[in-house]
Amino acid sequence: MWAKRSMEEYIKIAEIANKLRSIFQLWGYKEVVFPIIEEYSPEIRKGTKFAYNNLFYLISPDVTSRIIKQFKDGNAKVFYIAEVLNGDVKGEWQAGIEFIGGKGLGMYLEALSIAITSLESLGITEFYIDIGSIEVWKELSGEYWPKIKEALIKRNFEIIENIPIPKDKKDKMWELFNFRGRRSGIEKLDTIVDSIEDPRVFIDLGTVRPLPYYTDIIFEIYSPQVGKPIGGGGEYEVRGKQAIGFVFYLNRLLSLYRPKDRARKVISEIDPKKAYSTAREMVRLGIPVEVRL
Amino acid sequence: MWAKRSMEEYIKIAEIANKLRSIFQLWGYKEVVFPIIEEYSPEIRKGTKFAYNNLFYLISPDVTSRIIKQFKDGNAKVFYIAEVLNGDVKGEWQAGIEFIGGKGLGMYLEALSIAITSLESLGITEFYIDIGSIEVWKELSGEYWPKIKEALIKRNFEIIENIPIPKDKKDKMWELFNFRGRRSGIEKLDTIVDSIEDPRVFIDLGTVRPLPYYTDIIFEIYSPQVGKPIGGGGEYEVRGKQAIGFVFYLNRLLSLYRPKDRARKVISEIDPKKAYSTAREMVRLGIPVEVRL
Amino acid sequence: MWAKRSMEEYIKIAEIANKLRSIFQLWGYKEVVFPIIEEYSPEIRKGTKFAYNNLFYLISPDVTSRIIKQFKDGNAKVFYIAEVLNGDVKGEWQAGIEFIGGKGLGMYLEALSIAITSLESLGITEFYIDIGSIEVWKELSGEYWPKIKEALIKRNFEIIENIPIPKDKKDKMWELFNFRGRRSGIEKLDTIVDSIEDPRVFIDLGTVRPLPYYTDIIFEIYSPQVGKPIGGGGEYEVRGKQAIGFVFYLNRLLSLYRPKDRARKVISEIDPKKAYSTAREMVRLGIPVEVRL
Amino acid sequence: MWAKRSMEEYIKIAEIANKLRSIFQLWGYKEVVFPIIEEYSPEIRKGTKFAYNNLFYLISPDVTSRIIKQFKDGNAKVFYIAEVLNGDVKGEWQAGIEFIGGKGLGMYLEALSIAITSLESLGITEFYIDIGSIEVWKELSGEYWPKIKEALIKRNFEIIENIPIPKDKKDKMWELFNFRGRRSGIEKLDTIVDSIEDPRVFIDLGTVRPLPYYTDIIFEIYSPQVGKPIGGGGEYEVRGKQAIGFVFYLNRLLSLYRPKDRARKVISEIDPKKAYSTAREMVRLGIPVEVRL
Amino acid sequence: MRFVLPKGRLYQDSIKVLELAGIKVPKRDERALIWGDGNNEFLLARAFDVPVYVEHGIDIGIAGSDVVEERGSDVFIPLELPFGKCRLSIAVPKEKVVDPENMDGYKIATKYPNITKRYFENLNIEVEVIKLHGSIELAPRIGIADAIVDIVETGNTLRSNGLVEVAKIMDVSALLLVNRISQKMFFEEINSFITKIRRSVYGH
Amino acid sequence: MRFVLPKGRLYQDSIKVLELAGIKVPKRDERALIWGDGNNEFLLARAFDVPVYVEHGIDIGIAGSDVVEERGSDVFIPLELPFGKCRLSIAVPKEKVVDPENMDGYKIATKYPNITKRYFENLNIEVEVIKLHGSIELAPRIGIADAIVDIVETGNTLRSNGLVEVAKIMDVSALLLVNRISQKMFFEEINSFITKIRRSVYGH
Amino acid sequence: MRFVLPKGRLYQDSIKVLELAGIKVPKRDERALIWGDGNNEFLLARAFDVPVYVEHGIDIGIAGSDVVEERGSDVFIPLELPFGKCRLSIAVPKEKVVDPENMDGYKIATKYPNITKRYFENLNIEVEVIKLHGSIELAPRIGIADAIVDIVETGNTLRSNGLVEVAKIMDVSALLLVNRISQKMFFEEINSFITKIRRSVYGH
Amino acid sequence: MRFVLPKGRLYQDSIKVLELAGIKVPKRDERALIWGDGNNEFLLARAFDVPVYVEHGIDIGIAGSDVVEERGSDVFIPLELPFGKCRLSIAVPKEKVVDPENMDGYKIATKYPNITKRYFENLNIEVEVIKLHGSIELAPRIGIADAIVDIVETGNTLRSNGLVEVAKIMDVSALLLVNRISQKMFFEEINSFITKIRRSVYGH
Repeated sequence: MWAKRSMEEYIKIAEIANKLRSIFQLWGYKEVVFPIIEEYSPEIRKGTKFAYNNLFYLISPDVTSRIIKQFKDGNAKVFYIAEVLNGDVKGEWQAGIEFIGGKGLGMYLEALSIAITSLESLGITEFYIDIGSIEVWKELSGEYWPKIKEALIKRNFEIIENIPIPKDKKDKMWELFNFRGRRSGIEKLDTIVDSIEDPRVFIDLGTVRPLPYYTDIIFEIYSPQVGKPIGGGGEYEVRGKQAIGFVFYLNRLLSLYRPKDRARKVISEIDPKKAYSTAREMVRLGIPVEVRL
Repeated sequence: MWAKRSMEEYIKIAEIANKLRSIFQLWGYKEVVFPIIEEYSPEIRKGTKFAYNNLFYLISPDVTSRIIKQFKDGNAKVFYIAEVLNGDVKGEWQAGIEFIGGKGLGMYLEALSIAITSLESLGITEFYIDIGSIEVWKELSGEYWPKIKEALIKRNFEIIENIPIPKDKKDKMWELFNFRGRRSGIEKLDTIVDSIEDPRVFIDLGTVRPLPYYTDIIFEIYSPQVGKPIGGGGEYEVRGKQAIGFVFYLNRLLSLYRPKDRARKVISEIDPKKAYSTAREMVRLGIPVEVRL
Repeated sequence: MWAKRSMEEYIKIAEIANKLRSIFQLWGYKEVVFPIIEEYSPEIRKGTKFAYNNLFYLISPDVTSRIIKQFKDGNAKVFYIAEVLNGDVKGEWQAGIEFIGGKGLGMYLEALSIAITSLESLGITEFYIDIGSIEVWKELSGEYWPKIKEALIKRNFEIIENIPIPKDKKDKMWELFNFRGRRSGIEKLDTIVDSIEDPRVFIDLGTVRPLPYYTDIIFEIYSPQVGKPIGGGGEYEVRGKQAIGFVFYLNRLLSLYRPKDRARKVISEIDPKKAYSTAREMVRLGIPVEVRL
Repeated sequence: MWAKRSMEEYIKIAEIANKLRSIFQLWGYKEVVFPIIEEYSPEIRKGTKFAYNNLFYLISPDVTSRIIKQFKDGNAKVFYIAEVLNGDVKGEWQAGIEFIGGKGLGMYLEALSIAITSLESLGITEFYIDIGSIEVWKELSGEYWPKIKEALIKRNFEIIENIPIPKDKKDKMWELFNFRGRRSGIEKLDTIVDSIEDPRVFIDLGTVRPLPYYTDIIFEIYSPQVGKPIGGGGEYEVRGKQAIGFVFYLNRLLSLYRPKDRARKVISEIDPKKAYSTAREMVRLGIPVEVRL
Repeated sequence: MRFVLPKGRLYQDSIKVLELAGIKVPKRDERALIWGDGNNEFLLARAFDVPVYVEHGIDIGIAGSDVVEERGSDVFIPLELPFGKCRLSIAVPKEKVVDPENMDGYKIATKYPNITKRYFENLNIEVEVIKLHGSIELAPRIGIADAIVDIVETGNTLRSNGLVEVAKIMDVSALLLVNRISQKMFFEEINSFITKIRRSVYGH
Repeated sequence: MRFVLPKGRLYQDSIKVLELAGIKVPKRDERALIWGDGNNEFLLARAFDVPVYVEHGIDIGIAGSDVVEERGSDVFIPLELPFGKCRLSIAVPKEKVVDPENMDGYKIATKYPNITKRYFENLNIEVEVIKLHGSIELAPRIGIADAIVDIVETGNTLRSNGLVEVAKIMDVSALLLVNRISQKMFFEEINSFITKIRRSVYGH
Repeated sequence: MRFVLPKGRLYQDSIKVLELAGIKVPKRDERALIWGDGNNEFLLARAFDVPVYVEHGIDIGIAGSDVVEERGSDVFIPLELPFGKCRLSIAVPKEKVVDPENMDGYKIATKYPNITKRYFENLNIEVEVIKLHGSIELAPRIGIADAIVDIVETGNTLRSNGLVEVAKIMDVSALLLVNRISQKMFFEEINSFITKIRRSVYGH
Repeated sequence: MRFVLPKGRLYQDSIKVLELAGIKVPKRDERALIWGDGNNEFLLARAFDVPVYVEHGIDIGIAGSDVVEERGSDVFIPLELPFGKCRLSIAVPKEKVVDPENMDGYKIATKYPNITKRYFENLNIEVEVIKLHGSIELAPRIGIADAIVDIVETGNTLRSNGLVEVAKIMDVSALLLVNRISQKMFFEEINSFITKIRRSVYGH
């Protein structure tokens, strides 16, 4: 039907996007669509650089940073579904939510609940969410935080090994670095895992990667069938407000997605006039139709 | 809440897009999302030119021409919602459908029915759809078709006036040029208007603008409250198949859109764990929720 | 001979460039050629913005600022001849010199002498050089310098008129603004004009435009036959060193240029071997040749 | 003196360029300077692709193809010195000549004579010029010319080995492929080598690379000290006129260049006024000066 | 219905044409720019602004085709009107006659910068366009331009300024302009109005 | 010397100011656009064209600062003149008063598209500018624009069209313009002329 | 579990370390590249390929930090191992000692083109990197490169080829690599394995 | 003269061919990478590095056409040699045979990333190329790639790893490589050397 197989993929990505869109809307989030091209500004992450008419622009940069730039006050529950470019002509389809102005435990549970129900809506049940904490590491690290952050980003304990800190601290770090389970002794994390009550949610302190803008709780969503995370997010701050957000990588969800079709009313009337008049009525009532003359 | 008022517009455009998306899906159309950047090719219309790594690209070009380029065989019912650029850094949000491989009257009725139910779903009832025909003009024009097409595109009868054709032909053309009504004597058009049975659908032979890729039936959708068409489309051909498509201009629908909100179940439980466990259950059942701790 | 008349212009610009090149070399200046494309940096002025491989670049920016960026220590006498772009695809051909690390009067006289001999070498004798001083204005302006600089840049005394400064100061300024002559009472300027001993050099305090990087002495070169300056320059500072530079706008010199041709030895030998062997010998001796077989 | 060592290189390239410029001028060639940015056109080779204001452009493309595009009639002797880009932000400095409308042997001798005197003017005497012929190969190849051209371009006889041509023809080709000397039995080539009478000029039929636009005689200039050709050129056709051109790669000449300085008259007068008045006089007479106050 | 009429040379003929179509144009108070009877409203505007008014909502207008082309407005043009005939041309001082193809580098004074730029772009000739608002014909005489692009009716203005026409850019005529949405919303009235004009003017 | 004077509201005052400086302006034949005595030549031009004339070679001109700003010409401006005072302002219908900061998406009619675009760009507000050549104040009333940018002298025109000023963009005054090269070439004459005007006008 | 072990200098030590952690590595048939007992599977690969194998699905691997850096694979690295110590350095012929800052225009032969390019880019020095697959130290001697970037253990190889080290780019050590998803899916086994190695190697 | 010979499967045949041309290759000390007699010098290098050595200055080398193509070196290739024959092919697990046209999204392991990318680019198929340095044939079996691009001689290696060839990318043969400048500078010696090989190999 299509000249290139990628077209089928584009249609499937749209289908996944629409399933996620529904779930985000059920949770009360409003979609926001941004212009493709944005004037260059250093606080906007990613995007492909572009010069036009002697000005610098970014093509389809990271959406979270665009939302943050626009946020002024109050609170917001928004979501987006967009191809995000990162210095290349090909980008990555992302669907993400941002919840700005929430508080405490509820905020974490909301983000995780949305993530869980989202994946379930795609027919994906075999996934894991690993939660980490930046604060725990920061406290332990003291002045060595930059170096230790680098180690966590590279997931490389060798870097920590070579820092001149007391052996017992290093041991403690080593323990954290290799910890994965459901009770960590860190109250905040334990409460989250306990409250979400989902056997797929774990605490993992060594492989969950801190990103520069996250302030404490971070999490990664992955599936054993895909070698790379299928999503992830974390806690951050905007103009003094606590916020949380996460993103799904739609291209990576492709191979996991198990679609279910919705029945469609077929109208096979001989008279086109009548057929389409009936069809219009049904669409007005929200019933999927197909006219077969 | 947001630093720039445009953000509210972006959210409203997404809302309109989602309403249209639902209707298109009810009619059995599948969404297709295209990559933002496409390698330059002369058969792709519009888009903003972009050079990357010593290759020429187009940023967000016209979607219809991208669909046509990809179509191989069979038939297809697809829709798209995208910002389309046209040589600038700012584009226009479009939502459109393409129905390839249909036949005869049903095809026209389907396109018009989708357009009508789409606008209604946005709370817009005061609109008009004017239908024109390229064939009628082409037949009458003979060798002067290029010049007369120019006249139709500019909607300028002066151009026709200055062509050396017999007076009676010119009179006939003048009549067509100034015709608008519901019975034109042109059977194809009359049948369409008759079958669609909607008082907002007219035949207009002089102001509906032929575009190069349309083959016969063309239509424009407009509202007395907006000075420019809010949508339009027409019939074309792809690899020997008859096709029809149309597009809505979302930015122009903004001022006409009358939203209706859907009720949302509020969960105000003291225990976050219980609250979110209930919320997840409801989302799984498709019920819009909001957790207020 | 050429498809577009612009080709003849390109050849004539090269001819002008080569005449200037000779004079600059006679004065002991070394040519420097910069790469066309330079990584974007805010201290480089002008240039047309360009994105490549997700980095920002400038195409053919201002040369003076590139020389300044590269200067480290010692002193330098360099010149350049280049098309400089300024945010457009069409640029302006410039030929300029920079003398870094000079001192006092000699520096001014050198720059002016080069400018005078340069124009003479092109057969242009009807030109004027007007000299201004930024210091004089700055001193008089005090805190109002930004506003008064704006007035000087726009050559608009109205702006000064509306500043709340004492009437006598305003009168003094008005006098300066309208002064043009050969003795200004400002010693520095008077000495320069006196030493250069050329009737075409004047002091003009109101119409010579200060640019942001100039520190005191500035000058404009113009011809009554061309409505815009044909060149200009001024004094600036680089890493603590005093410097002076100026530029000619080659496109504007085009209409003033009076070429003189140099005789060429014609070799019209029947035997090509002999003819070219003789020609090579003459070229080795620096004699212009033409072989006509 | 300069922050980056590349500045010294830029000055040296300008010096080399000026030496070549003098020689080209002595031979009666006129310089042409092209605009840096040219509207995209498929007949212009090389250049870095660039989009501006929704049009496609080339930054600093190949100069020969620009000259050819502009040539209309008559004959022309032009030269150019320019940085030529080829899809990257860094280009290659080229100095080349084009002689359009010449005839026969004289044309070849002129091009070779210019090349020889040019290199000598840079103090380079250890170089070789190898001459090849496309016609010889074409004639021998018949229908296999495309494949054999590919073999010559890759300098890979294996490709010829695998073509189904008679053994004796293949043997003849092998002989050509491996021929380098001063008498080839091919009259045209032998006459050229004979007439130019320079021990550094050879016939080489296997390693001199045919480019698509060359019609017969081609040549490569190289030095044993540099692994890649330092120049090259060949014969082509423009609007029915025979033409020849060649190019030097200035960056590759850098390591071979042996500069000789010209004496400079030093004026060390105490009175700046007198000093510069004398200096101006001398410059007017064409004497290199330096004023030391 | 709302009509916009051009000040200047087309005004009187415009009123005549309306009256032929049975539109009674009430007397205008001097200085009034908007006037009307109960039925219709009339607007008096600069000729150059008429197409803009019609595009943005005035139902009907009359303007020269030069102005319509220059401003590029999206309006419905059912009729050419039989007045306001002239041409848009390039003129140069009579001592320096030159083809447009050889105007590379010329300064050209005009009220029609868009048409002028487009014309020379099509010729692939670079010129500098100087936009003036009036008295274009003086520009070459006082030395601020090499050529002009302007309306030519009789040629007298050119002649008396020592100019000669070297190329015609377009023929000009008055046009009837109709707002696109009005044409649809008030189709009956507008169509009958157009038909009347056509009949009275062209006799059919 | 060659002078260019603006048609319209500044014309009479311009002549007076020249005469104060000792420049005798001979009587102009009706319809003459160029006239003179043996010494000086005078040119009558649209106010909007005056700076363009001076930039391109007329020695001296008089124009409003609004026009100079709009056309952005490179001329020498030695003196503000004591007439033609007014302001360039934004006005809206009195029933819909709104700050410029909230005009996102507005249509704005004006004779000054450059100044208007620059003003709103600085505010980072997107508006659609509709360039009209006259009768700007009618635009909101007949519904083709939401606001206007125009010259305000007494405010009467605004009032009688139901408009109120919501923001001033700039103060306007007549200015003396001198061609840059003329100022240099005929420095003595021009300087003495300027000085005379200044003295007679400002008393010093 | 699946292990990938590097051919060459790290092989023997890798096996020892596994056995310390209680992983019995069965005897490998000569030529076998994959072998195992019922429990575990072992893979023998080029040192340069080990991180790629672990990133793409092999549970555990051992590789030098030079190789991990060069290939930039996304793997979990819980432990540095106490063998394979050396450094990655720049070396030049001893007659032409020069700082990396002055290597503008140099040809540099190396097995590590990514690390080398990154190193010189950070210095803002342009060099031409020639990627070779072996015997790097011969490149300057036979004249195809001016300098090399290679592993230095004892320095003997450099010395015997007339080269001297002029700058160290990084310290190198063997590393334990764990596939990111395996680390999560088989957390218990992998964690106990890592802990055992750590204990036996570092005593804690 | 300086020769560079490839380690591995082409080494013995390379020496034979040189000796046929009368070049006496002295015995190499084990471990020696550079050896020679007074006349000639010999260099032993990785097969993949041979074209690079010849391009950068070694006079003569022998390498497979696969390697020459992969590294894209600018060298003179006067002769194909009659050994080292094989082909570069795509192979997939025998249970999942698929055409290259349908490998969209595939991971392909190979030692030849340049050739592989070019091949699939020409087909307009997007694949992920995983560069490995050895034991390519194991990649599909252990699950890190869907297909491989590698040298096929007898097909035994493929078979014993459960792979089947689905497309041939190119035929491979040993080639004689000559440095371009050497070919010119030492034309006589090199030409006579080439001729001798040709004669002894091809009999003419």
